[in-house]
Amino acid sequence: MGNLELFLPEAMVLLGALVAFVASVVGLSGRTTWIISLVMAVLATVVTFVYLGAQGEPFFPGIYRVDAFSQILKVGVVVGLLLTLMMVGNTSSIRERSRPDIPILLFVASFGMMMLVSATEMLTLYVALELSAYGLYILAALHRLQRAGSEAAAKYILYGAASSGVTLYGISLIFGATGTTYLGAIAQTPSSPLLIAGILLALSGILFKLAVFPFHAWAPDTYQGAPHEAVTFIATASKVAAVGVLARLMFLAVPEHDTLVTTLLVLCVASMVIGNLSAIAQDDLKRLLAYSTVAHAGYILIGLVAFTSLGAASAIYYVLVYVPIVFCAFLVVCALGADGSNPTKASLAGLYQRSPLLAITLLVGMFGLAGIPPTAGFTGKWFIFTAALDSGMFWLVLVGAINATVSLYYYLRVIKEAYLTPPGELGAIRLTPMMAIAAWLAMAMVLVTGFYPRPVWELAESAARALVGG
Amino acid sequence: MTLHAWMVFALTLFCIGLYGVIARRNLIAILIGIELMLNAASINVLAINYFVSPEPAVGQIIVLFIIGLAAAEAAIALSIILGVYRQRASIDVTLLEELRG
Amino acid sequence: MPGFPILTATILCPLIALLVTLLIPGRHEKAIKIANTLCALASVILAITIWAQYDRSVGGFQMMEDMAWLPSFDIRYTVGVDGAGVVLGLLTAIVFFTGVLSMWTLKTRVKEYFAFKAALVFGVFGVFFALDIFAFFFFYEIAVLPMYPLIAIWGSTRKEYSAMKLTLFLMAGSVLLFPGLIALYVQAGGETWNILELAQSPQYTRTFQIFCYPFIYIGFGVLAGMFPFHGWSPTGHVAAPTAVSMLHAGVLMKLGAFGILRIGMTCLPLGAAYWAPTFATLATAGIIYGAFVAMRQTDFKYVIGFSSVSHMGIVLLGLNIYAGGGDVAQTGLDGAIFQMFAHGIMTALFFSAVGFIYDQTHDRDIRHFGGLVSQVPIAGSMFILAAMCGMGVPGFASFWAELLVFIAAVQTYPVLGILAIVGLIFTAAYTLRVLGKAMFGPRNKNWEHLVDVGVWALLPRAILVGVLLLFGFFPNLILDMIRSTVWGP
Amino acid sequence: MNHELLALACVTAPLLGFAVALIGFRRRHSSAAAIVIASGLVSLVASVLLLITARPEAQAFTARWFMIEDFSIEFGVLLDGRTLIMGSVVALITLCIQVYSLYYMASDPGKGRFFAFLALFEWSMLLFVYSANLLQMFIFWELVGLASFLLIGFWYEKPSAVAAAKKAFLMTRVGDVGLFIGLILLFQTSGTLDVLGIANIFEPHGLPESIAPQRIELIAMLLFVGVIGKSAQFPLHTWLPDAMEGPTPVSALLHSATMVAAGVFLVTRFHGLFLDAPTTMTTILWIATFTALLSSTMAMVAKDMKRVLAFSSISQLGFMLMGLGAGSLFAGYFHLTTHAFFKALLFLCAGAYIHSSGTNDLIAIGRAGAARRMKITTIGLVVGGAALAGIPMFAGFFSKEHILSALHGPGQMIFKIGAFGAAFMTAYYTFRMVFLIMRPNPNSQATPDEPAYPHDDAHGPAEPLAMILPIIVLSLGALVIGFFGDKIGAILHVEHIHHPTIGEMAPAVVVALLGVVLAWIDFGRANAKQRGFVSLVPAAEKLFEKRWYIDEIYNTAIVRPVIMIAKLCYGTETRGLDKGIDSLAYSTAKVGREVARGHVGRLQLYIGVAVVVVASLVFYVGMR
Repeated sequence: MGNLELFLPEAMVLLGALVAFVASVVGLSGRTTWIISLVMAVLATVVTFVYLGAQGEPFFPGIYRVDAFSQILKVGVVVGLLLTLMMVGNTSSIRERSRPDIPILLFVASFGMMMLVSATEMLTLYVALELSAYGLYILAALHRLQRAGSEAAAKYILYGAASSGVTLYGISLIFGATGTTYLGAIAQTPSSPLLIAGILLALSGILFKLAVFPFHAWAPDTYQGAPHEAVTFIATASKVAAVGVLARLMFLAVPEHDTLVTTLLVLCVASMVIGNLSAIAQDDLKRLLAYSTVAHAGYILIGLVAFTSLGAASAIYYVLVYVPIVFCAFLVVCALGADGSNPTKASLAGLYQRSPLLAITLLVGMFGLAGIPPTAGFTGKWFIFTAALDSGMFWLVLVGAINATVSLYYYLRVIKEAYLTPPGELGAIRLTPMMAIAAWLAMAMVLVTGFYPRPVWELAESAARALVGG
Repeated sequence: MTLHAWMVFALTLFCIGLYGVIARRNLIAILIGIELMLNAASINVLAINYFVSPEPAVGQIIVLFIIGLAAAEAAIALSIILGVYRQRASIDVTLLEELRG
Repeated sequence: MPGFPILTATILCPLIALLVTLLIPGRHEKAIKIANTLCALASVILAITIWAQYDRSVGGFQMMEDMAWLPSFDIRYTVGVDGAGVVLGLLTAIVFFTGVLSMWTLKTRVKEYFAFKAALVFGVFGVFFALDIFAFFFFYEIAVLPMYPLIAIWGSTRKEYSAMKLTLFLMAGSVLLFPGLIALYVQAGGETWNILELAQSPQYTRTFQIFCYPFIYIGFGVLAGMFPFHGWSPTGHVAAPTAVSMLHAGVLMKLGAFGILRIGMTCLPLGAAYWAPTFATLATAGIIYGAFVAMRQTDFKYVIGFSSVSHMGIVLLGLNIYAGGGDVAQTGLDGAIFQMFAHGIMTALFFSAVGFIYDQTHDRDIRHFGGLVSQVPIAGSMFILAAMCGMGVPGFASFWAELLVFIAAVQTYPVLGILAIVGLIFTAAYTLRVLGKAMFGPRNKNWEHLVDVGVWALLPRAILVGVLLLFGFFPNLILDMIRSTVWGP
Repeated sequence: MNHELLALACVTAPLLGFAVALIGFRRRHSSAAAIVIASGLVSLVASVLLLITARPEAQAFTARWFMIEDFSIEFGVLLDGRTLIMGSVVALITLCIQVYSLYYMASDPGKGRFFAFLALFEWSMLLFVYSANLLQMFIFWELVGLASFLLIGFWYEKPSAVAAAKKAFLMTRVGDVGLFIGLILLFQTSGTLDVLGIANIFEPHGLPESIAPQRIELIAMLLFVGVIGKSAQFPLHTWLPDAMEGPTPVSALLHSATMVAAGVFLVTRFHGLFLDAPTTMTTILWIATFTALLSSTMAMVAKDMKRVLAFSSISQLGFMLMGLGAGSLFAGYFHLTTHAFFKALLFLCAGAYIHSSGTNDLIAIGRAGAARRMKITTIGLVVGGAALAGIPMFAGFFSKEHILSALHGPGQMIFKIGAFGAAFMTAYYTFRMVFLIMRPNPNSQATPDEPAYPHDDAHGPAEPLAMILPIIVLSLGALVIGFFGDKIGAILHVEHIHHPTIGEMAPAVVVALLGVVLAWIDFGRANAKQRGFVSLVPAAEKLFEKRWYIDEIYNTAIVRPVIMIAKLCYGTETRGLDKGIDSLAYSTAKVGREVARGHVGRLQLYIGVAVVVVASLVFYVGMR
């Protein structure tokens, strides 16, 4: 048995789930549950930060590793959790009856995600993968508008289950090719087509989580139909975990890289292109963001296919800053879609008058997604491209940069609606204090990191070192 | 039966499951297809464990986990399918095309 | 004040303006304007101080500041100025200041306007002073993006289309810059982003330079209005509000040319020399093409927009002469930078004159005007002065700039040089066409009610005219400064 | 006297006048006029003093203006024979015209501006003439062009004036381009910008061996292109007749001592260089002779008084260039000087007539009785006309005589014949003008194009002092300047002035008198038809009236193609480049819509695609 203390961050989150569960069972109101959960989330965040430098193995050797890499991504997950929870307070798109359950689901899913980034054994990994998904499946189904919500959830879960089935099958092939389930040991065995095929199949579930082509198609439908808060969480914390596990798999478990890199390269380019092109045509904001997520998964893959420590660091950096950036965008979605409906571009009209704070949040979010300085999105893009060039992928950078330009078009269109169109009949929007705090917090993260990327970057670097070194 | 045969069998099962997922219109049938895929993986693991792995317990543990997870997944999926049925009085997957574009 | 970080202070002026603007509630419009004016004034004073403090006898980069920004990625905040930086910094400050003054009458969404504009100027200052590729590009993009809201909100005439076109066009330039700039870092071994250190890198083989240079040249060239990638510029000019046009043509287009010089030609001299004939040809094509297109335009701002294409062609021609090397390289560079400065001020004057008229008439079709110079003598005279400057009449700053470039061009690329000089005829032709149609000729009775420039509105314009004449009569003021530009790597 | 101070005063006074008048007194017209005239007086006094006290050797007062690289650009004043004479002439004539304008422009709302521009004009011309430096020369060459643009288009609300100004600027700009390139080449070849230095390279010894003859030919040719534009030689002459859209004093200035004189002066300045370029000299001769003949034909039929004078200017400039082209600096320079006087005089007279009759039409002026009312003006007209026609003892006679006798080299016979032809026509059209005004005949066949609108301020004097004084001064000038040939030659350091003998003079005198007589027969005698002998050949008359259709040819051959190219570029821009980029963007968006539409919402399709992709990837991996 290892040092169980290292499990404290996860344990805090699990405790949060339990507390929230108890609170909902004893029949506390949704609001009280929310406040308690928020406190727990803050605690969990603090603990996670405290354990940022932790290192070691809390359980049996080889199955669960706590290192700089896992801890940093856990921070990403809990920050996503915290931000989402802050917004859940005046939640609207989730049906009344289910509101007390939301924190539980969020906590459980976060717990799964945190485990996911630490798992170094395939069964653990698979269990964590499933665990992190179940909460999201249910969350997705809780939409106040049940017709859309159920469709979104059904697609989500069926797609997810199918791809997890493929993943499992892939794991079984890996097991067959190597006779082991420890990631570290897999890399030691000689490469064989069976192993590579197994790894490819095993990646399915993860690529599904990350919404990479060809596993991206659920994203727009689910984003569109699921409750805003659920989508926010899916788009933030879940991405961090997915990148974490993908990086872990690639760097730890793969004996031969060329094939995998080539494959991922194809998927990376396809994701960027399809994501960005499809996003152009969208009117529904959530759907637009879903496609943009697909494209961003492509950008992150650029960093990963560079397959260097630098590349891993840039991918980690990108996904970390991606959390507050995309949160900014979803915060606006939540605030605008207070009645549960999906905000479209038209409902952004005159946002600059109806709520200057929301407008600027949207601006920061969109510029962040587009990678415009001084947001952190710019530095993220810069690092990723540098990493790719460092690995000699000049043309990939070019394709990535072209995509960034295409994406700018639809981001600017969103900004245009918010800043140009007169408000017409639409009234002012009042934000709850917690929402406002969340907005300021996220913006501060985006801008401060944008101007001064050093702390986050150094964390990402140490994470990459831990990843590549071990 | 050899390992090879078992793996071919598992592959066949997997493909049948996949076919079910892709081709059946009934949501429950799709779910069953997914279960088949999981089972194919289980069979693989067991066979490999039997023929290859030095540790006999590993495969069995994995399969136990798979069964548990599959059950949980099925439960959630069924509840969601129930939600679909409430809204549309049908569990035909082709009706789930309102979110698109 | 030794040790006072004057460059950083200058860069911060607009940032302070931005923050103050954000803090002041939107209804206190006057306070916002005053705050911005003060910050702009401060930047002018600082820019003049930089000018005065710069030791020309030593030359090279001075007032360097160096701070770690992201050490593990070798990114540093390094700023420093050479002659070109000093000159263009002053240009920016002047255009910033006069731009703020000329938007004194703005009524709609004052707060946001000044916020975006301050952000833009912040980026511009940063670019002119940065010596680190990352910092350079960081500021570069900051400078470009605010154009979108500035045009799309306060502009006119298909403003949303133009704003989008402009932004996408410039970002398309960045598409080439991303791989180009990062390749510089990677190729040199991934140890530094510092332009001056990179310029020493032995890793930049000729093959690499030849491969990499076009990315940087075209990438920045888009912003410099390089033919045939100039389409955004006139469209953007037309749609932009007055002060934004002033900034846009006056300063922003210089960023592109400056980037080519500072990064492309400094780091990749062999590539630059290899491509110089090609790009010089394109630049000359731009000079003539811009003039011809301007001849057919009926919109004031379109004419000025294409004249910018034409004039920026002169800048690019000068730069390519510099890149090509030879005896007159320095002359070409002198001319190019001088032209950047002169064109910046001149176009600002142009747009401020046109903007003044447009604000009252909401019409920019030159056929709808006539005899403006008798209806609004001062505004008309401003336009005429700018037009003379554009035609390269002696006594105005751009005469010298064009003279130097042409002298160098005739020596280096005789055919191109002569074509470029012939372009002067067409420049005169389109300029006189506008003057003849709108400024002279019979008065149009529709515009008898126009009010002429008042004392306050005269101030920014008088400053611009003064600067044009000052450097027209005493070109050595600026030439000495430019000559201190680092010559080669 | 301190020459340096004098020179400084001479060249800065007009600038000060310009600046003060334009900025401070634009609306206080009389003050502006006073300031400008005072400054003109200062210049005149200074330049005359300089001329009188001139040292035999050239003097240059320069100050470093700035450095380009290690090259110092000097700004300064060069005092030698060529600049001193011309400077005094410029100052004198400008002052006369300024005084004249006091009355002529008295009631114009833009009087202040007018005087300011006159000062600018004078300043530019003086510094051009005095300039010690190629660059300075070019700058003021351009400024002379700018000032004339401003003055030709002075009545800017008149579309024709604006068009004329534009035409003048553009056509001279065409020449300027040649000049500019020529100057750059000259600088490259000689390595110096110093005018004296350049002169020293070429003047005393002929072409140095280090310089290729072809290069000098090229430079000379390019410089001459500039001269063609500025001095309105064929084929860039068409702007000058239109340029009389400006106020008449402007025409007087433009045609005599400034603008057009600048071109000829440039040739005299670099005459040494031109002498080293024989091919160019021959070209100059050809063009000058042709121009002189061409414009004389036009002058014979023009009815507009100013236009007649304008054509005569072109032809006289041709004469000057003929002299210079024949190799005689003195002949060309002398004619430049005398021409300045009598042409200014003629224009001022024309202005006086026009001012009082309200028309430019010769016939109308004559029939309005202007000659009787304005006696002194008419005397001035006769004096000026006689000088122009080359009647013995008048200024033009002497200088023209020198030009004709300079044309004696081998192969120059044809030019000489041309010159005689032009001289004949000059005498003819000059006296046609004089007779049409002095001997109006209401019953003749001549028809005015434009009726007279006599000035309604009849109570004012017909010939106010401000108008008369300059006319008198210039008349005296036109009478006496011809006798100063030797003096001018001495100042120019021309060693051998060839004094034509009576026998040599005779043909020219005969030709001139023939012209006068023919003019008398056609226009002067009682019952003259006043149609001229050209009307016997209607086709020729029409051709001359239409100015040989050169404007039309330019319109078709140059202006239209340029507009076509502009249209083409415009089309390329709007329909090609712009639309291309737009359609790239739009088609991207369109592809985007299609791709998005591909996401049909069917779960099983999504999964199926994923399966296919993954299967093919696995297959690909397995194949490796």
